Amino acid sequence: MAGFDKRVYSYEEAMDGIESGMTVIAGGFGLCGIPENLISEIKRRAVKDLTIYSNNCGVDGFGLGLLLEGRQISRIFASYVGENALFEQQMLNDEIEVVLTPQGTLAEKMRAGGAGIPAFYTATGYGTPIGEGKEVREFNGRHYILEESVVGDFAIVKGWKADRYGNVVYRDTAQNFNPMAATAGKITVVEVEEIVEPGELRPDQIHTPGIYVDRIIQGTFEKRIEKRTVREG
Amino acid sequence: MAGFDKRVYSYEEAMDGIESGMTVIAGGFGLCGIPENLISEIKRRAVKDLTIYSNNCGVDGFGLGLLLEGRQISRIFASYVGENALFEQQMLNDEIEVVLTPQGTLAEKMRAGGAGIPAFYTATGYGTPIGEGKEVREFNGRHYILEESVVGDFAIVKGWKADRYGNVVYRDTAQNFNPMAATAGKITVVEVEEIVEPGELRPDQIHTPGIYVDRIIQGTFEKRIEKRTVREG
Amino acid sequence: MALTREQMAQRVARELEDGFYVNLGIGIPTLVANYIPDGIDVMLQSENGLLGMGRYPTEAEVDPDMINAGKETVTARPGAAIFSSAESFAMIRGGHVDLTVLGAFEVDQQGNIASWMIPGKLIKGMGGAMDLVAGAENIICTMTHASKHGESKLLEKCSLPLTGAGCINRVLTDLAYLEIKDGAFILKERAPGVSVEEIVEKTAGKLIVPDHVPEMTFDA
Amino acid sequence: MALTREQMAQRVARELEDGFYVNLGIGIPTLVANYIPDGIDVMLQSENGLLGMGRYPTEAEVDPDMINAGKETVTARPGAAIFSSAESFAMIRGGHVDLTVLGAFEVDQQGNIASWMIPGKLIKGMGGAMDLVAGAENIICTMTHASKHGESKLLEKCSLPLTGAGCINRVLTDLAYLEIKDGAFILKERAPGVSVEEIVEKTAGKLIVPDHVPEMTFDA
Repeated sequence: MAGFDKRVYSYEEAMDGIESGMTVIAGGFGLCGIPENLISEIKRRAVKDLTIYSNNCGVDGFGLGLLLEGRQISRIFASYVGENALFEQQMLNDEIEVVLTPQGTLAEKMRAGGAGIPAFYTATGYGTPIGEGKEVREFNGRHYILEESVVGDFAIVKGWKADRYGNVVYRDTAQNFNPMAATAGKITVVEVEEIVEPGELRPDQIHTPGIYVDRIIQGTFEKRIEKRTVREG
Repeated sequence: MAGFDKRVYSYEEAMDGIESGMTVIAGGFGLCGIPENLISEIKRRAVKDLTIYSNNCGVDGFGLGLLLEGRQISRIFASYVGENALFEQQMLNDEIEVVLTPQGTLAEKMRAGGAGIPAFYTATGYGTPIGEGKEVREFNGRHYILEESVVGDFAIVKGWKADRYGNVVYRDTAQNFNPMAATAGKITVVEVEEIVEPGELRPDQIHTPGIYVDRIIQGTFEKRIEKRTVREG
Repeated sequence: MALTREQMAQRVARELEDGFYVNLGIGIPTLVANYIPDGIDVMLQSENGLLGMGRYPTEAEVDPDMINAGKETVTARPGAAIFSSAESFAMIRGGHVDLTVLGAFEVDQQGNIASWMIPGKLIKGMGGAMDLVAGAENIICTMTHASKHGESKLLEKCSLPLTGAGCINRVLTDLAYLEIKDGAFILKERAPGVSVEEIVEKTAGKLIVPDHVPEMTFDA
Repeated sequence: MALTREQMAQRVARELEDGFYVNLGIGIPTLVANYIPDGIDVMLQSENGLLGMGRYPTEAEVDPDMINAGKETVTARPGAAIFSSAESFAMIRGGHVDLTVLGAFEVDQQGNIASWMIPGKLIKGMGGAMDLVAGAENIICTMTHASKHGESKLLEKCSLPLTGAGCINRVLTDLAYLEIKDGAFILKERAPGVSVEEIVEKTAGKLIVPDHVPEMTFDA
C-alpha cells in the first residue's frame, strides 16, 4: 500500500520531470521559508526559459538568485525584486521579463488557481499601471479589475513538518506564500525539516492537506537571514 | 488598555445591535459547530425579516430551526434545507424565500466577502438553473459563471478556544463554515467553549486571527447530534 | 439479474486505484467504502472538511464535532486532515479529488447529470453535488438503469434540471457499466444474466454496443 | 522648522486609537511604533502574515522564520497570530486593518497616491502597497512636503504612475498635517515655526486654509 507515501529520498527525484519552458510557482517571502534545496536542484539541472511566480527573486547567490546566475528565468511574476543586482542587470538588458504583481493579488492568483477559480475581481491596482488593459467593473459603486489565476507545472514549497501523506505544517512567518503555492502546482514538491508519522500532526491543525502534495523530501536548510535586526538583550 | 479585550459576558451583549431586516452569516454544517446560543439570543430578541447565509437551516426546534418557529427569517441562502418540516411548510407557503446555493459557492462567497473580493468565476452551476441569469465567461475553453460575494451585518460563529484578542481555533469538523463566516461580518460574534490567555494558542496555528472578531463569549453547548452512526466497539 | 446495491458498490470499487482521493456521495456510493480491494489504499474526502475519513465511531468514540458530509458521526484515520469548507471546496473545485462517485436521477449521452431537483416535488438543495461534478474530471454515476415503471434514466437529453453539464464519463447502473464519449453511451459490461437486448431496450439515449460485452463477475 | 523624522512619527502616533490594527510601511511609518501614546494599545500587522508584531529580537531570540514585511527579524507579542500571505491580504483587501501609514513620492488633491515607481529609474516593485491603499479606508501618508529642489509633492494631479486612485485622506509632511476632501487639501496643523505662507507656497494642489491653523507641539 504505497499509495499515499509521497516521500522521495533525493533532490533529483524530487524535481524529476522539470523541463525548460515550464512554469514554476515558488513559496517564500524574501529569503524566509524558501525551498532552497529545490531551487538548487533546478539550478543543477540547468533547465532554461522558466516562468516563475514568486513574491521575490532571492538575492545574488542565494534562493532564486541562483537561477538568475544560470540565466534560467525568462519571465517572473513578483511583487518586489529590489534586492538583487544581477536581477537589475538582466532586467535592464531585457534578458528577463518582469511582470510586477501586487503582493495580495499574487497570493490570490495562486490561491484561486489551486481552488479552480479562473479569475476574480480586486480593487488593488485599479487606476494604476497594473490595471491597464484589464477589465474594469463596478460593484456597489466601487471599481475593480479582473485578475486571472495561475496554475504552475511545478510548485516548490518549504514546510516545517510533514507526514508521508503530504500533510504539511509551516512554522511562524515561514508560512507566507507556501500554502497557496502548494495548491497551485500540477506537481507540488514540498521540502521539510522533519517527516513525522501519520497521526502526529493534529488533523485540524494541518496547513496544507496532503491531497495537494505529490512529493515530500526531508532536507537541511541554511535559512539565510536577509536583514538581521536586533535590540539590546 | 481594554483595546483588544473582546470578551462580553452576556448573550444580550453579544448580539447587541441586531435589528430586523439585517443579514446574518452563520457558521456550522448541519448541527455541527453551530453558534447555538447566539441563535437562541436572536430568537429571544424576536427580530424579524432576517436574511440568513448558512449551509443548512437547523432542524425543528434546534439551531436555525428556532428562527423558523419565530417566523424571523424572510430569506435564506443555503445549499441544503431538507432536514426540517417547518422549513418545508414555510417554503411551500411562500413565507420564506430560499436561494439554493451550491455548498462550495456559498463557502467561497463568504470567504471572498471577507477578503474584499466582490465577485469570482466558478464552473459550479454552469448549465444548471443556478447559472441562469448569471454572466457566463470562457477561460481556457471552459465555461464559468460569475458569483458575487457577501458581507453580513452580523456573522455568528462557533469556535472551540479563543483568547480575549479574538484569536480562535476550531475543533475537528466543527470548523466547517465558521472561519469564512468570521471574516464576513461587519460585526463578528464568536462563542467558544473556552477562553484562554493570549499566548496560549500557538500563533501559527490560529484559524481565525482576532482582527476579524468583534466580540467573544464563553458558553456551554448542547452539541446535538443529527445522525448518530456507530459500529460495534 | 439486476445488480444488488452491494454488487453495484463492489463493481464501482474496482475502479479505485491505489493512492486515489475519493469523494463518495450518499447512498450506494457510501457503500463503496466497504469493498475497497486488498492492496489498495484510498483516502476518503468528505466535503464538509475532512480528508481521510475513517470508520463509524464506537459508542465511546462518538463526538458531535466529528461528522461527515452526510451529517453522520465518523472518525478520522491517522494522517487525516481537517479544514474549512472553503478549503474543502478549493480542493474539489480545483480538481484535486481523483474520483467522485454519486447517485443521479438521470444522465444523458452528452454527460449531463440531473441529481438534485424534481420540479413539483420538495426541493432539498444540491449540497456539494454541483461543485463535485464541476470539479472532478473523473466521476462515476450510480443509478438504476430505469425507473420502476421501466422508463430509461439514460437519456438523449436530461429532462430534469441539471446538476452539471457535460461532466459525466462513467455510469454504473443495476444492469450495466457504461462509458460516455462523443455524445453516446458505450456499453462496456453487463450485469450477470442481463442480456444486451434488455440494456438496449432500457437505454433511451444513443447506445454503442461493441461486438463483445463481457458479463460482470462477483465472488459468491 | 520642518519636523524631524522622529517628530513626524510622533505626530502620526497621535492618530492611533486604542484597539487599532495598524499597518506601518517602511521608513518613517516604522518609527511610529516607538511613539505609541500611553494607555493606548495597537496591534501591528505585517503583510507577510503576522498580526501582533513585537519588538526586534535580542541576539538570542533571532529566528530566520520570524521576519516582518521589511524582511527584518522580529518577534511576535503574546496573542499574535501568524498566517499565510493570502490570509494576510484577505484582511488587508477586505478592509479589516484600521489604519495604514505609508510613505509616498506624490499625493494629489483627489487622494491619488504615487509611491512605487519613478519611470526611468529602476523599478523594484510595489510589494503590498497597492493592496494596502486599495483596502484601507483610513490611510496616512508621510512624506516631505517638497523635494530638495523645492518642488511640491502635494499636487493637483500626480505626475508619477499611481499606487492607488482616490484612496488617501490624510497627509503628514515635514511642514504640515493635512486632510484631503472634495478635491482639495485642507490645512489642519503646521509644524512649529512654519508659516502658513510657506505651506501655501510649497503646495501645488488646491489648498484650503482655515482662519486658524494651530501649530503642532512636541515634548522637548
